Amino acid sequence: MTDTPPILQIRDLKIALPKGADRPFALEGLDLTIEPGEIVCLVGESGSGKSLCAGAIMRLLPEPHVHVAGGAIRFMGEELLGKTETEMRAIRGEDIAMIFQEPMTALNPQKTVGWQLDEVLRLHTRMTRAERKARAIEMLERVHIPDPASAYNAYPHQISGGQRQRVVIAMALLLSPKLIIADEPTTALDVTTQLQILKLIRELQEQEGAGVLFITHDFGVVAEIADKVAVLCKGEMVEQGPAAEVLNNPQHAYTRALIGAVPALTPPPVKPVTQAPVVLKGIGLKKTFAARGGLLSGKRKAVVAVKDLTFQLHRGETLGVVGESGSGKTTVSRIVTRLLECDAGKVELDGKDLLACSPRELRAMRKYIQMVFQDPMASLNPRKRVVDLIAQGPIVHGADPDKARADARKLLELVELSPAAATRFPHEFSGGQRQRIGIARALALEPKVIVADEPVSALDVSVQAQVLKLLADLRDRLNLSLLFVTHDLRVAAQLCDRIIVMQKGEIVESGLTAEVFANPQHAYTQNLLSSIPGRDWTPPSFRTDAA
Amino acid sequence: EDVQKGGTAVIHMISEQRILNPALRASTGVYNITGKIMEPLIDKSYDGYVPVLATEWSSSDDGLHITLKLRDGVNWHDGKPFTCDDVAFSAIELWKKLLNYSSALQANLETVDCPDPHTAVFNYSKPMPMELFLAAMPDLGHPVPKHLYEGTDILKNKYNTAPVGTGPFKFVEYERGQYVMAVKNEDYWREGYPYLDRIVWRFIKDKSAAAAALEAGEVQESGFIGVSMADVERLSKDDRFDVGTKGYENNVAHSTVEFNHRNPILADLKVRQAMYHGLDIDYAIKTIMRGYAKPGRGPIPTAGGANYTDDVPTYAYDPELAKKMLDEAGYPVKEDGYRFHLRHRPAPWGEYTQLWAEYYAQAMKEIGIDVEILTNDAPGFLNGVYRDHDFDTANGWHQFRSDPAVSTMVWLRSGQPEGTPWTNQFGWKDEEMDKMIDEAASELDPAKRAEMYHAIQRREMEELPVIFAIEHPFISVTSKKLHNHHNTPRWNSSSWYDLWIEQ
Amino acid sequence: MTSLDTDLSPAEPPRLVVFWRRYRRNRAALLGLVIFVIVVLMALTAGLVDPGDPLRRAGDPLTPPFVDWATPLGTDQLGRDVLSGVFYGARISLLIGVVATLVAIAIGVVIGALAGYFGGWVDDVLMRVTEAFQTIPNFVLLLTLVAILGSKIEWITLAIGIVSWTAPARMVRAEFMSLRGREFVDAARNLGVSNTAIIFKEILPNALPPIVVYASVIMALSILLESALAFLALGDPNYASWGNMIGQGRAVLRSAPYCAVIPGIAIVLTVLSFSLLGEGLNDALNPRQKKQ
Amino acid sequence: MKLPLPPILIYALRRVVQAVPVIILIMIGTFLLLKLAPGDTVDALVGDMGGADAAFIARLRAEYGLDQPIWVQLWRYMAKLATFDFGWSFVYEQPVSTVLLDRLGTTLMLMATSLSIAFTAGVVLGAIAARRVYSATDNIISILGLVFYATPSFFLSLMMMYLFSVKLGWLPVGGIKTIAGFYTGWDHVIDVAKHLIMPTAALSLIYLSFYLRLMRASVLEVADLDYVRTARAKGAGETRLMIHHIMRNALLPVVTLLGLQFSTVLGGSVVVETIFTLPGLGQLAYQSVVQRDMNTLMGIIFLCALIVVVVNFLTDLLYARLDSRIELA
Ligand SMILES: Nc1ncnc2c1ncn2[C@@H]1O[C@H](COP(=O)(O)OP(=O)(O)OP(=O)(O)O)[C@@H](O)[C@H]1O
Ligand SMILES: Nc1ncnc2c1ncn2[C@@H]1O[C@H](COP(=O)(O)OP(=O)(O)OP(=O)(O)O)[C@@H](O)[C@H]1O
Ligand SMILES: [Mg+2]
Ligand SMILES: [Mg+2]
Repeated sequence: MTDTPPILQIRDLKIALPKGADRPFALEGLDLTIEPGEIVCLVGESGSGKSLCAGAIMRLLPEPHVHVAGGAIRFMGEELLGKTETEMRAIRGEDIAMIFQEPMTALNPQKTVGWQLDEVLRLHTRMTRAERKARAIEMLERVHIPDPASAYNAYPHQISGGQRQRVVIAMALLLSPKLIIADEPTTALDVTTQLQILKLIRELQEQEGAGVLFITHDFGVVAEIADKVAVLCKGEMVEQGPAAEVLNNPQHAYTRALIGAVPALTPPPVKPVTQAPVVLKGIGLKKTFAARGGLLSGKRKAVVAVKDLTFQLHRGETLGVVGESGSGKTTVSRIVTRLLECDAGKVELDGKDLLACSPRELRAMRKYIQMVFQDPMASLNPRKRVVDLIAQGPIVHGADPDKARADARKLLELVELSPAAATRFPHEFSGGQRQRIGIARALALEPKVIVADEPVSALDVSVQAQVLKLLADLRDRLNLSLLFVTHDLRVAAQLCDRIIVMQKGEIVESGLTAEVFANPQHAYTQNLLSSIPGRDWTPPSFRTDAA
Repeated sequence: EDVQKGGTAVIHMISEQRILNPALRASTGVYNITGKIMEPLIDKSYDGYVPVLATEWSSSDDGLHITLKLRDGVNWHDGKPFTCDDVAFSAIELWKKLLNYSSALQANLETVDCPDPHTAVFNYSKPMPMELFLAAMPDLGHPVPKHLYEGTDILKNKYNTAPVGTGPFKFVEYERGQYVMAVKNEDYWREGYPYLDRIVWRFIKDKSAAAAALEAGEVQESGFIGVSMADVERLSKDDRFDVGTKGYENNVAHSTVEFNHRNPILADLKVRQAMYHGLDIDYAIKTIMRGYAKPGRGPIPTAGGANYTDDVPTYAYDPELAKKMLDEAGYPVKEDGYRFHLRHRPAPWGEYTQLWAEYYAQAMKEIGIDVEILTNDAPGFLNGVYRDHDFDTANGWHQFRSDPAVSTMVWLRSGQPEGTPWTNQFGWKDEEMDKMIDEAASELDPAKRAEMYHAIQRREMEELPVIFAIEHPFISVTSKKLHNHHNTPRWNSSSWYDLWIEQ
Repeated sequence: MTSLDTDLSPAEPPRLVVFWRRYRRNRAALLGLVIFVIVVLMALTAGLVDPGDPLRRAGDPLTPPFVDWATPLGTDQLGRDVLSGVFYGARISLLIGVVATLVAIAIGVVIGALAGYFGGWVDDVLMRVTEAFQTIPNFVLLLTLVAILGSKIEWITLAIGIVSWTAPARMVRAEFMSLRGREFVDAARNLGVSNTAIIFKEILPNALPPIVVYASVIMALSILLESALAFLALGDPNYASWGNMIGQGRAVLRSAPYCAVIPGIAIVLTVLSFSLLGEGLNDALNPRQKKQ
Repeated sequence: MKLPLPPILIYALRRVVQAVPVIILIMIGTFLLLKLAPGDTVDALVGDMGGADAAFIARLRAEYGLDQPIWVQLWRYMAKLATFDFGWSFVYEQPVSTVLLDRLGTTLMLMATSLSIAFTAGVVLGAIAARRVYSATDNIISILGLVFYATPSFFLSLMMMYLFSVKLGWLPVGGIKTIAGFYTGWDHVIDVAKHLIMPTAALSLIYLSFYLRLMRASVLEVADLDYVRTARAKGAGETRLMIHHIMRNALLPVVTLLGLQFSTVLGGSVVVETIFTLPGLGQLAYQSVVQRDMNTLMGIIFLCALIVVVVNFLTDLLYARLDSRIELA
């Protein structure tokens, strides 16, 4: 044998789910090969079985109820499925390393970063304490953590999210494993950080020559990093091939649908909205979260979430609010709807200051400004039926309950849900459907303004596309004004007429979306735009659009 | 039998009297401990009154002066001699002013003279029957050392909880909630006594635990029914123990049923009599008291000696008769199945009082009277009955203190100050009875006196202000290792100078 | 083409069915349910099946069990039927358990909900009060209340409820604190729903599952508290409760152990069933732990 | 913070300041509550004595200040308390502070040992049960825990006493030491320990199940967390996972319960102390209620509040020690 065996070879993998699950097998007949120095992206919608595939390779499935039911997983030519737990322990962390999605929770909160890095070395090597420390700090340097020596002694909660993810990566690369499995390692991160991490993985992988199995649902990320792509749909692999091939010329209908749903970075045509009357105006808004920490909640500095923010929203217009995490987007949306009391400023709704209203007036005013929330599950009371959820607003505002319920059923139609949905509970719907219910609820009061805080960020691309399209449709048909908060610039590009870019509570740039995208003025905006993963790749458009 | 000297006797105490001064607290709980440390002037034996600190006693013919000769050569535990000054001080400052029960008894005491250090003369403004004086002395006649009390706040004097006496044992320590310890007094006036080196009284509130301690040999005696009646019965069959009522002839109690005569139904004598007929006293004696009791015959128990008579009306168990009498009294059974409803307060004095209450309720139900039991702790009970009169019937027990004049008659005499426990607070008023009581109290001739008490007893049984249902002496469980135990009628309260333990 | 997800997934079975399916998985909880049902049946049939009044003399005192068929489980010191006592005791013990629990939870929910929802000084004040209650040993407080109110069964039950509300209050508060920040609460506020309606109609139903689970704990503790009171002779003798039976049977524990042991077993089994029931409810209502 | 004090002191100070209103609330509440109860100390004393005449009773009442209006009594009491004077116990005829100090040692010893045993055993068994979840071991541990918890404490205590003291004669039936033993040094320690075995066992068996169940649930929950998975992916074995990754996080809610439960245990010890004749605060509290010994009861409650404050402070420290995310200040 002259040529080295592939690093990973999966043949006909089958993972069984417990009885009562939505399907008997989470994965069926998966074939996948990873050669040394190759990054293979496993893409697919939520629930398609990506994580379980990773779990099966690590032999860390929640057995016995989820278990491998057949197939082979060969690592460096050796069958993993037959190995004992002790043998597996030796392989884990040394030969195969894993990077998890949530940097917040992937690290033990009670141990220092150093301890956790050290643990890998202690488990797999016979290095002395000093050697181990030197190695760990060297690794921290390689993942570009500023001041590695102090990070070594820090607890996870003392460093930022991006840094934590770097620590997790450092931990995975510590022993130069031959295979790195990364399960959505950047999903929880800001675009700018995401780009850095992706670059880092690429860079390190090139240095070490390891194989990488990269799990993601984001085609932008795929375009950024992948050598090869495998597409999973409900446990079945529908397509596999070189990245360029799959991205630009997908064969399978499912892949096409997925790629077609990725928003292009081309802003909509300019609408003459600025001539329309202003419906919502924010003037000099300020919000500082006080330093008060609970007794045991630890010290917190006072945070200026929004400082001196002024904006206008015209009738029929969509105003996007973009910016990185923590820039104050959500705070703005909550101030505008007066779910949060702000420190100073005015919010004028049709000329009337919402912030000066008495509680009684406020309750009447709420009718005119409605909200669509980020998490479609959390924003629907799980103990109420859909029809009651939608009719609740009108009933509170004095409508006849029966009529309100009849109207609610009509609204379901409007948001393209079957009337059968009316009597069900929120948990019986998929994420996209839930978000439609949320939209229907907002519409039930026939508001003038809808404030949407990341309404699609919890959804899969294809679903996201549908919801966005629905929102755009409704906006146009009902001549709604939309204040649209998002961190996803692709989404902003697709939907918003104008955007304001926020950084640390301040507007750094604002203007027509097309103009800002084409010619960003502020360095922050420029950085943001250049960090969009796969920004150089334009998803091909298909006639047979899924939406 | 050969007496063995030395050793420690451990005695179980069910309740804890924190004051250990019998001249301040007249209570068996105090005598039980301090009786070994402090001695009375006169004690009682099966053969009558015996000299302790007083060697002779006599009364003037008019009953106004009582003269005591005091024992010579007796020292307090701190070495100071015992003299008439101590007796005079105790009588005037403590017995007359501060000692419960005694203050009524000594109300007419004017002065105590000391013609010489070993003679004391008690001067009364009204005649004091010698028999009554003697009957009271074993309990209410403990002198305290004047030199330790004079000029102090008597109630807060530290020797109240660390007694100094003349007795066979010297106080050592009192660990509250745990034990009191006393050791042999080497300087005791009875030559060659005591036999024991040490006595320890252990406070064990839980009766089951006390029984376990007896069986485990950690405790040698438990008096005053310190274990449950079931365990009394069980241990009586265990040949390691002597179980019996001997030694309590001076401490007999009655389980009672007390009526609130303010309730018009209960004010009706017929109703009270009917209720008596509804009580199966023999059954209660057999089940609750395990046979260690007798049916009651009024306020004076068989232990009352000459003052007792069984020539009184009685009420046999006859539920049918009871029902008939109630019907006749105008209380037929109504729709709800009952004639009338009563609220009953049982005294929280432990197991058999509670069982007696439950038996009473059960028995009344059989004759168509609904009894609701209202349980309270001691202050709640005493208030409910004696101050607020918020009850229809109550039960508890009533202790006989060797002479009817001491304490027993307050149950029958009207005009008791409001709120005083263990008095006639039941709203019962009978002029005839009041007169009889007052006359008996100042009668000096023992034979006439006894006659008068028989009459009182009979009247009580006729009028039934209170049902003295069951007469029960207390019961002791004693390890056979102890010898010379229970050899006086108030043994647990006595000085135990001749008690010895098998090693 | 994949279609729009406008077509709904098949309707889920009703909640009760789902609940039961989840509950059923825990075998110990099933056992708990069986015991519980038996106890409830005993309570319901106490009047029918048995020789009637448990406080009446039914035979010779201290007849051992299985000797006389009129009194199959024997009689106590006053000749009262133990079997009948056990049946009626089920009624009283359950009643005490249920009512005391309701009292505790009602107080706990109101205080916890207000503190958790409004936060700030309302929370501070209410939590100080809760702490004060928690600082006084609950059994000592119970004894004090019983000393004040007397040993009537109504008062005992109320007192047990009063000494047991702090834990549910803390739980409700914690739930409210986490739920009040949830988006559906914002959504309701955004619709103009009033605070009262948000507290009781939006948040409370969602905060209930852990409380329901905890209710089984209070229920168990209530029965144990009542028996401890009875042990100290502070029970209500007008009713045959298991606590009373043990309290009295303890005097004859050595000579006629069945008097205390039989109601003792009844308490142990009932309390056990409540605990198992609670665990089953926990598995069924808080599917966070989706093990198995 | 400009204060030159170490943060822990500032924190302690703040806890004390916070505790003051709670304690005042408790004291006033208890006082008024006990005043609601029918009867007073004098009634109880007279009950104990077996009776007394009316003048005697009235004199006693005046002596104790019980003839004053309630507000005057309350004011007097609180004013004295402000100078840490607990007053005089009329039942014990001693200053309350003496009465309390006599008992404090026993109670602290009983509570500390039984809680630590309950805690340690509960944590260990709970962890074992969780690691073998749904196995026979788990079932046996869980059911046994529940059975102990479901058994009334007096029942358990009496049974133990009969078995170990009466039948087997291994252990003394009650008390805190062999009274006429006069042991010193180690013998004394061993003697006291022997007396404490059963009461400690009775109390700890009951509370054990709380910790056991909580620990089991907590371990199950933590074992599902991401960082445990991370540690597994590093190749860590089960023992290592348990010791280094799961235990410490799983302990947090259990430690919280430890703080909350301290006063409950004092209540629970009433019965156990009564049966084993331990001169502790639990029994004293019960006696004080029954005898309306206001000053003593108030003293106990005050002491209890102090203990709870201290214990909560200690659990906070422990918590902060266990949870690196928390900084006390
Ligand atoms: N522990 C489990 N028990 C039962 N079913 C499970 C378990 N874990 C996953 N599943 C099911 O297996 C399927 C695949 O899950 P998996 O976590 O691999 O999806 P995924 O592709 O990683 O999705 P996502 O993008 O949301 O992470 C899903 O339908 C899920 O419900
Ligand atoms: N309730 C709060 N208390 C204290 N600080 C807060 C609170 N809510 C938000 N902040 C802080 O205010 C700042 C702005 O938060 P905001 O939620 O508005 O950001 P965002 O732009 O919506 O971020 P993301 O994209 O992560 O949702 C952040 O630093 C955040 O930590
Ligand atoms: Mg996944
Ligand atoms: Mg946000």
